[in-house]
Parts: sequence; structure tokens; C-alpha cells
Amino acid sequence: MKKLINDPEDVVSEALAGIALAHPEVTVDADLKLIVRGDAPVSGKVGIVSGGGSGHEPLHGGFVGVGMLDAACAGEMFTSPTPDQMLEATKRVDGGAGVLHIVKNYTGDVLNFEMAADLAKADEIEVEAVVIDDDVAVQDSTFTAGRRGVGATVLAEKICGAAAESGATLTEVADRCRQVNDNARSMGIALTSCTVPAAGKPTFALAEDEMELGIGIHGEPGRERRKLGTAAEVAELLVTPVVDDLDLTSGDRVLAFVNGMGGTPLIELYVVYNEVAKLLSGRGIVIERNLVGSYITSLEMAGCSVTLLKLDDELTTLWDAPVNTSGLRWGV
Amino acid sequence: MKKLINDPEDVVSEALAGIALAHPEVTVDADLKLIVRGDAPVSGKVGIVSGGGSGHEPLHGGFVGVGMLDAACAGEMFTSPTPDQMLEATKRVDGGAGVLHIVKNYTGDVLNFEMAADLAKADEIEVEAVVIDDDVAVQDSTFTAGRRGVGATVLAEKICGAAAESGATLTEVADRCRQVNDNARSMGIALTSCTVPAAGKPTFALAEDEMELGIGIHGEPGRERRKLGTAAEVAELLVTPVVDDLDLTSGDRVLAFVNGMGGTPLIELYVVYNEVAKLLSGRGIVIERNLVGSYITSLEMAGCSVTLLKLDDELTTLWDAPVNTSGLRWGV
Amino acid sequence: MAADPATETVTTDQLVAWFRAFAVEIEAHNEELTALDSAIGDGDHGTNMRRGCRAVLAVLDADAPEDVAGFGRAIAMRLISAVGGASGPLYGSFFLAFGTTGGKVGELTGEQLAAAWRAGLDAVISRGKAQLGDKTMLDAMIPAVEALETGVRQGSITEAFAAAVTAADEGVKATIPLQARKGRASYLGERSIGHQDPGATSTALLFRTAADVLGP
Amino acid sequence: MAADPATETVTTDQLVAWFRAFAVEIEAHNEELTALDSAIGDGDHGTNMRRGCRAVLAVLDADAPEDVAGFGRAIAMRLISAVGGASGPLYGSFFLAFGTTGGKVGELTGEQLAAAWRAGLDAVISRGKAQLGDKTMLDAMIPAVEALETGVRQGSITEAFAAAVTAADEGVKATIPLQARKGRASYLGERSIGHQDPGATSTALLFRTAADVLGP
Ligand SMILES: Nc1ncnc2c1ncn2[C@@H]1O[C@H](COP(=O)(O)OP(=O)(O)O)[C@@H](O)[C@H]1O
Ligand SMILES: Nc1ncnc2c1ncn2[C@@H]1O[C@H](COP(=O)(O)OP(=O)(O)O)[C@@H](O)[C@H]1O
Ligand SMILES: [Mg+2]
Ligand SMILES: [Mg+2]
Ligand SMILES: [Mg+2]
Ligand SMILES: [Mg+2]
Repeated sequence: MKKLINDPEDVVSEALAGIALAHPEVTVDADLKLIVRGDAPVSGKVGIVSGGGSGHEPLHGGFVGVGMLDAACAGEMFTSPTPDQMLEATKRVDGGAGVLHIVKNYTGDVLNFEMAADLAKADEIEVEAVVIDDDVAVQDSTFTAGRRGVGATVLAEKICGAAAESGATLTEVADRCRQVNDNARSMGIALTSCTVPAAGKPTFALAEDEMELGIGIHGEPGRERRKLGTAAEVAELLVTPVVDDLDLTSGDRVLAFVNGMGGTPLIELYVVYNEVAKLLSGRGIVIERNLVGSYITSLEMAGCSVTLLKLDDELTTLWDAPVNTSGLRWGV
Repeated sequence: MKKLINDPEDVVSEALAGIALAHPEVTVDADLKLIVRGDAPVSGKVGIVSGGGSGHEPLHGGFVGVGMLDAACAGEMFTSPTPDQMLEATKRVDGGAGVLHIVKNYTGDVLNFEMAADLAKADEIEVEAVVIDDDVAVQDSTFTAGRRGVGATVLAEKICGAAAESGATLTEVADRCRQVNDNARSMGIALTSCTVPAAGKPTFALAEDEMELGIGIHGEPGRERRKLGTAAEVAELLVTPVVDDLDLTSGDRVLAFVNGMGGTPLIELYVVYNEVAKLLSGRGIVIERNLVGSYITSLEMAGCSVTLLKLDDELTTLWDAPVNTSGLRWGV
Repeated sequence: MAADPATETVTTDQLVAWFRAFAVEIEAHNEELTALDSAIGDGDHGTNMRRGCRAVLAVLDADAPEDVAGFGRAIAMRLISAVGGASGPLYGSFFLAFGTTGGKVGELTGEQLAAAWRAGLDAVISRGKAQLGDKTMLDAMIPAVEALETGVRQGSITEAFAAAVTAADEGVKATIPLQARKGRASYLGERSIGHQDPGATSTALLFRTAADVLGP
Repeated sequence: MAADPATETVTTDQLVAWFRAFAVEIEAHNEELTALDSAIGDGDHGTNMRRGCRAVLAVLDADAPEDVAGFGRAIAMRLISAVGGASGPLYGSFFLAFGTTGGKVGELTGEQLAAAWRAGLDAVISRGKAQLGDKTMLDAMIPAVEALETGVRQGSITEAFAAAVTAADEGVKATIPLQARKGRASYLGERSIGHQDPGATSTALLFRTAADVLGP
């Protein structure tokens, strides 16, 4: 295992210490592993809390700040945080207008956030939770755990942050979150596995000429192993199921998000974005906004995901609104 | 070789096509491989041109925009761009106040920029060139090629961009660049080699328990091969020579820049930053500003570099000034 | 342990000893659980459980629970706040319900013990919304609790636990050919077939240690 | 080629044929040059030279140079604008000076040819500020040009190039034990020792093909 770490057990807490030192504009609670907006709670504003296992940086901690999250709860590596973290985060960001929990759809995240919401309600904090489940690699069914939450989480956090900043009510912000989730789908691919520090070896093994299609963000194997393809082939494999699932047709406007999994350099992401743009323009779909970079990662995994979000004027305006976080910043 | 690319020969031009589509605010010249500020030339402002081999993204193309570069020339992978690219970039950004060339100290870059400056002067454009050579891994000597230009390049581009934006003359902006170069030093480490697409295999091989100390940003081997260390040990190996070379003492104020080489995830960079901060505070050196992320990379190499820049009030103000590029953005 | 099934009981101290034994087994099986979870999950079930058990041990060391309810609550609260993931809330819910149903008493008869297990099982079901055959810890827990219930009605706690362990182990093996419908493994679809479920495996350890400590 | 050393000449067409032969050798040695550059540089010398040669061939195919000066300038401009890196300006400077010194003439005598080579060599030195023993292309070029000069003074162009090839090849081998003081390899310090310089290797090809095409 080749990592710039000390003890595998301490990676999360030491990274949080580094974040605290690097970003004095956020408050880091080292014990509870929380990253909270420096000016929280913002009176009258809906608070937004997200969180999940660590190893996906900048998600979520890097998205805490004006125009995005009020607090992020960091779990152990790839492991959901716990209800007491979420409860404390919820309390700290409640400015009286209630708190939205943005939850990625993993059994652990959902169960822990459920418990936290119950506890917060017992404390008379109004809480709404929206579960993000945008990964088309996973078949959707009421009998299963359903689809994973992946790339759409970044977009939902940005857009809900802007809605909350503009004074929307908890119901409105939660509706916005559901709108993003309903109109966004993702698909990912891995060229290499990642290595969870505590495990010390790659979660799965891929031959030199293989790739995993339909991967998540936890080093879990994908749905299918294939011969390594070109960027054009990979883009096709990622874009087609997303477009089909969203029923996108000519004239639709989208936000196209090409996300790196952590070990893939930016230059490759632009090569993929070029292919994605060609494919969409071939179908008459208009890329109105885009995001290219490593925003929701899986440690040092090489690979990428494509997320498309169908836009309307309101979503575009919210996307363009100022955001001031270490991971995403514009307009401020 | 596992990369999200099509033909190795086309990586640079396809990435540029992706950049053109993703960032309409810059003008991309596909033939000459230039990325130019959309509003260039800015009348009366000193133009700033940089460039170098590709494979270091976001450097340089991702730093084109208000408050940083006016144009970037992209070479082939790890290969300096050519004089005709640089000449054309120089012409396009000359707003009448002259043009600064920020050149990383590699024989190829220096020779090609020299030729370009000669050509520009023949066209009666005032050009100054500053060569960045901040890498303490390389021994400095007038009989050798001297030190490489690495992390300080990012800082110089930001600070000179701010100076130019504030109306400084060409001489002033060039002096600022030299000030940054004189007061900044870097040292880097690799955990893995990168693979140049055209070569198809890793430039060097490292055993599972080895690291390369004193690497550059082109997959060139370092000065020394060592047993893989902890983040604390690595930080010590990187910080000590930088601090010594800069003669930093208690009370000095610095900008600390922990840079990822492309394949190292953000969470590890924060672990390293935490160690760097501890080491500096142990010596009484004050981190006044910081930058943590992958800004000057070496394809998918895993590893990091540490750059320290000794700050004064003016440099800090210039660092804080608004910048609006895809790779670095604040205050706008 | 008394030989007469009608009068034999299990004390709070024995329950604590059971959890301690479980924690030892979790340490011993850390790598196995992690390897199983790497194949169809995210490779952390071993470390999750170990982190939780270590946290619980610290609590048990500091404060011996006074009664069964206290035992269940102490373990549940620590598991919930220390584990995260899917297993934290699920095992947490198990122990909370186990304690609540066991009640503020210092010992449980065999039937009371089985009732506590049943309450724990029901809590896991209502928390996780899974059912038998979804390739989860329930595939070990459901048959084992049923065997335990039948066992304590028909014979000694010892025999009941022996039957429960057999049922749990069979349940674990039964997960191998199943396609996961809950938890992370479900994302793999058909590729989850042929692998043993890590949560079921840790649940079997819960029964095996119960048999060792409470059963003899 | 005339047998009398005093009257034998090399035409512009022969020079073009020489560069074409060089381009063929560069294609053939692409992997070797890249491997050498991987060991002590950045692994692109082969592709750099190949890209440059291909670009030059396109120009030569489209427009046959009229004289030696045109030959040198055409190659230089394409190398400079197509290669980049260290080798682009260096080989570019070489051919520019070679052509300028050769002049606007259709053929060169042996001594004129040697003078053109010398001018090219001087241009590489003044561009790159390296000297003999720095482990660069100069370690092949300096001794080879000296051999060429001596050779044309003393005998036929054929013999002169034969001596130059030997000197270049020895110069290449001589780079192996050297510690690099210029170019990327210098960053390696002592670790550059024991490796053959890629630029010297491509320079030796320049002499070998000259011997093959201009020498016989
Ligand atoms: N809905 C559920 N109901 C019951 N058990 C579940 C459910 N989802 C997952 N599990 C169990 O949890 C185990 C995984 O636990 P763990 O690896 O600790 O958490 P995570 O999946 O969050 O990484 C699975 O092997 C499975 O037995
Ligand atoms: N200053 C110099 N003078 C002469 N030759 C040099 C100099 N610097 C480098 N070279 C030659 O250039 C070769 C490397 O060329 P190449 O790999 O194409 O460029 P780069 O080093 O920019 O990647 C070296 O092997 C060396 O022979
Ligand atoms: Mg997990
Ligand atoms: Mg090069
Ligand atoms: Mg798991
Ligand atoms: Mg090279």
C-alpha cells in the first residue's frame, strides 16, 4: 500500500486536523469529526447537513461554506458517520428554519441519518431528509437497497445551498433537492481499484487490460468487467445509460459533470469531457453548464463518472449563484 | 497503461478540445495549442504568458483568466512548446504594456522561450522573461542546467497576475516574479511513476516499499530512492531542505503549498499538510496563507511536493487579490 | 449452569462475558470479515465491528451494567456512536431491543433469553427492512433465533444454543448462492452470487460465543 | 561521387536524401531513444525526434529546397516549430547555421561541407551553453565534426565520414560514465552516471546516415 499517511487508523482524524489548519473559515470538531461553517447557525436560513464515509474528498467537508453545506459529518473511511455526529451537526446549524439532511443512498448512511433525524425531532428541530440515488449502474427496485448516491450529491449540495441562501423554506429546499435527484443520473467506471488504508490491499484486482463498469465510490466492484476501452468508448458506456434513464431528448438542456475518482489526472477528464460533449451534441442535447474535476472520489481509484442533470432556468440560476467553499468557489 | 484516452498522440489536442468546450470564457487555439483569456489583449495591462509541456494540469491552461495568466502555451506531453506558439501568444496578449514570459527552468522551455522572445522583440513587443528555478532537490550551479521550476510557478503566476491587474509596469511585474522565485523553494516525492502515454509504460519502477525523493514533474527519477516513509517522515524530508535553503527562521511568515502530483487523493494531501504545519510551527514559522491540492501535476504520478514562499505584506495582498480561472478562483 | 431447563438462568455478568467473548472473536476474525466484505462490499466489516467492540469494551470496563436493560443499552449506544455503516445501527438496534425486552432484571430464564433475542431480531428487521434470503445478517439470525426459541421450549439452554449455532452456521452458508437484495452487496447484482455475507458471518459469531459462554 | 577528394561534391538533393535517411533511422530507433531518455530524462526524445522528422519530411515532400541554405532553413524552421523540448531548438539551430554557412549554392565541396557542420555545431553550443563532457549531444558532435574536418583535409568525403561516424559512436559510448551537467539528466546528479545520453545517440545517427548517403 503506497499512501502518504501515518497510521491507517488515523487518516481521517489527521486529514481533519489538516483541513482545520488549512481552512480557518470552517470550524472543525475533531472529536465528533464535524466540519461546520464558521458563522453557523445562520439565523433564519435553512441549515444543510450532509456527510458520509471519508475517502471521497472534497465531498463533503470541502463543500462546507456560504452557498453550499452548513455542516459535514465525516465517517471512518468509506463508513457512514454515526447518529450522534449528525445530531450535533444538525443542532449546530439550525438557525430556526429547520435542517435538511442530504443523504447518499447507502444502507449505512440511510440508517444512521434516520436515527439522527429521530433524535433531532425529539429535540424539536425540524428535519427533512432527502436520499440521493442517482447511480444507473444499479437496478432500481423497491425490493432492494436501490440505487447508490454518487455524483448528483455534489450538484444537490450546491443547488440546495443556493436555495437556502436565497431564503427558501425547508420544504422548498427539500423539494429542490428532490428535483435535482429526480433529474440527475450518473454512471462510473474504474481503471484501478482503490486500497482502503485499514485493509492495506486493493479491494479488487483488475488486469492490465481490464476496467470495471458501473462502479460506486467505495471501491466496491462494478456490475461488469470489460476490456479496457478508449475514452470515446468509455464515454459512450457512461453517457448512454444516463441519457436513456433520464429520457433526455433533443433540445434538453443539461449540466454535464465529468468527475474523477481520485487517481485520474485532470488532463484525462478533459479528454473524456470532450467525448461526452460530442455524444450529447450528437443527440441534440445542450450542455448549458459543466463541471470537470475530482469532486466525489474513491480514494486513489483511477476512473471517472459522468453525471447529467436536466436543467431548467431555476436550477441554472441556483447553480450559478455564489458559492464559497474550498472545493467549489465562484461568484464571491 | 491504464488511461482514459484515445490515441496517445491525440491526448493533448483532445484535452484542449475538452477545455475549449468546458470553459467558453477562454479562447482555445487548437492548431497552435494556446489558451488565451477571452478578453485579450487587455489594453494597458502587462500581458503574462507561460507554458510548458502538457501533463501538469491545471498548470498552465487552468490558470488563464482574470488575475493570473493571459495566455498559456501547451506543449506535447512533458515537452516544451515551441517558439511559434509562444510568439503568437505574446502577440495576442500584448496590450501595449509589454509581456512577461514565466518560464520553468528546463533546457527545452528556456531555449524555446528565448527564441520566442527574440522573435517578439523583432516584432517590437517588449518582452521580459523570468525563469523559475525553485526545486531544492537539484543542486544549483552555474555549470549545470540549474534547478528545476516546480511549485513556485503556480505562486508566481498568481502573484504576477495580480500585480499586472493592479496596473504595475512590465519591470515591476517581472521584479515581482523574481521576488517570488527568490523567496520560494520546493521539494517533491513520488510513490509511483507516471506513464507517458506515447511511451506506454512507467518511466521508472518503484518497489512496493520504495519512494523516490526529490522528483520533478516529468516522471524523471529523483535524487534518491528510499524506503517508503510515513506522512510525518515524508513531510520532514520535504520541509527541512526547503526551510534550510530559504533560511527561514522563527517569526517568518510563509505561504505553505502542499501539491498533489496527480494520482494522490486530496485526503492524503491534508494529512501531509497537517504534518507540514506541525513542523513549521515547531520552528516558529507562521503559515499565513496555504494552498492544498493538485495544481502542478505529473500525469497520474502518486506523490506530493511542498513549496514554501516567504511572504511580506505586499505578496500577501497580491496573493489575496481576486483570481478567476478554472484552476484557482476567489474574490470574484 | 443449572441442569434443569425450567430453572436455569443467565445473569447480567454472563451476558457481559458473552459480549467480551464476541469481541475476542471479532478481533480474531477481523481479516476474514474484511476479506468477505471486500468481495461484495467495501471491505470494512471487520474493522467496523472491531472498532465497535473495542469501544463497547471500554464502556463495560468502566461501568459494569446493573441489569439486562443496562447491558443492552450500554452496548447499543456505543455501537451506534462508534461503528457507523450499516452494521452500527443494525447491531445497535439489536442490543437496544434485546435489553429493553430483557428488562431491568439481573437474570433471564431460557425463555426470557429467547424472547430478548427475538426482540433484537425484530429490531434489525424493522431497521433494515430486509427479509430472509436477502443475503444479510438476517439469514443467520432468523433461523438461529427460531432454533433458540424451539430449543428453550424443548430442552436446556445448552442444547438450545447448540441448535442455534448450527442454524446460524447453515444460514451463513446459505448466503453463498444468494443474490444480495439489501446492503452494498446488492449493487453487484448477479456478481454477488457465490460469496458469503460478512454480516451473517459476524452474526454467527454472536451465536457461537453465546453458546460457549451462556450455553455450557 | 567523384573519386578525387579535391573535386568531389555533395548536392542539395543528396543532403535531402541524407535527412530522409536520418528520418528513417529515427523511426527505427524511436523506442531505443525513448528508453534511453526514460532512464535519465523524461522519455520523449524518440517521439520528439520522430515528430520533428515527420514534420520536416512533409515540407521536403511539398517543396524541394533549391539550395543548401534553403535545405537548412526549411529543416530548421520545421524542427523548431514541431519539436519543442531541448532537442527542437538545438537541432533547429544546427540546421539553420548549417544552411547559412553552406550558402545559396547547389553543391558543397568536402571542406565546405565540414565548415557547414562546424557552424551547426557552434550554433548548438551557443544555444545550449554546454561543453564537451556535459553528457549531451555535443559529446558525439564535437569529436565527429573534428574528425570530419581532419578527414576532408586529408582524404575523401567517404573516409572523412567514416572517421566521423567512429568518433561519434565513441563519443556516444563516452557519455555512459559521465555525470550529466546539462539538460534534464543533470537533475539526477550522480544517478545519471552509467547511462547513455539519448541526444548523443540521435546525433550519431545523423553522422551514420551522412556517411551512408553522402559518403559512398
Ligand atoms: N438492510 C439490511 N438489513 C440487515 N442487514 C444488513 C442490511 N444491509 C446490510 N446488512 C448487513 O450489513 C453487512 C455489512 O456491514 P458493514 O460492512 O459493517 O457496513 P457497510 O455495508 O455500511 O460497509 C452486510 O454483510 C449485511 O449482512
Ligand atoms: N544544453 C544542452 N546542450 C546540448 N544538448 C543538450 C542540452 N540539453 C539537453 N541536450 C540534449 O538533449 C537531449 C534531450 O532531448 P529531448 O529529450 O528531446 O528534450 P527534453 O530534455 O526537453 O525532453 C539530451 O539527451 C541531450 O543530449
Ligand atoms: Mg462501509
Ligand atoms: Mg521532454
Ligand atoms: Mg462494509
Ligand atoms: Mg526528453
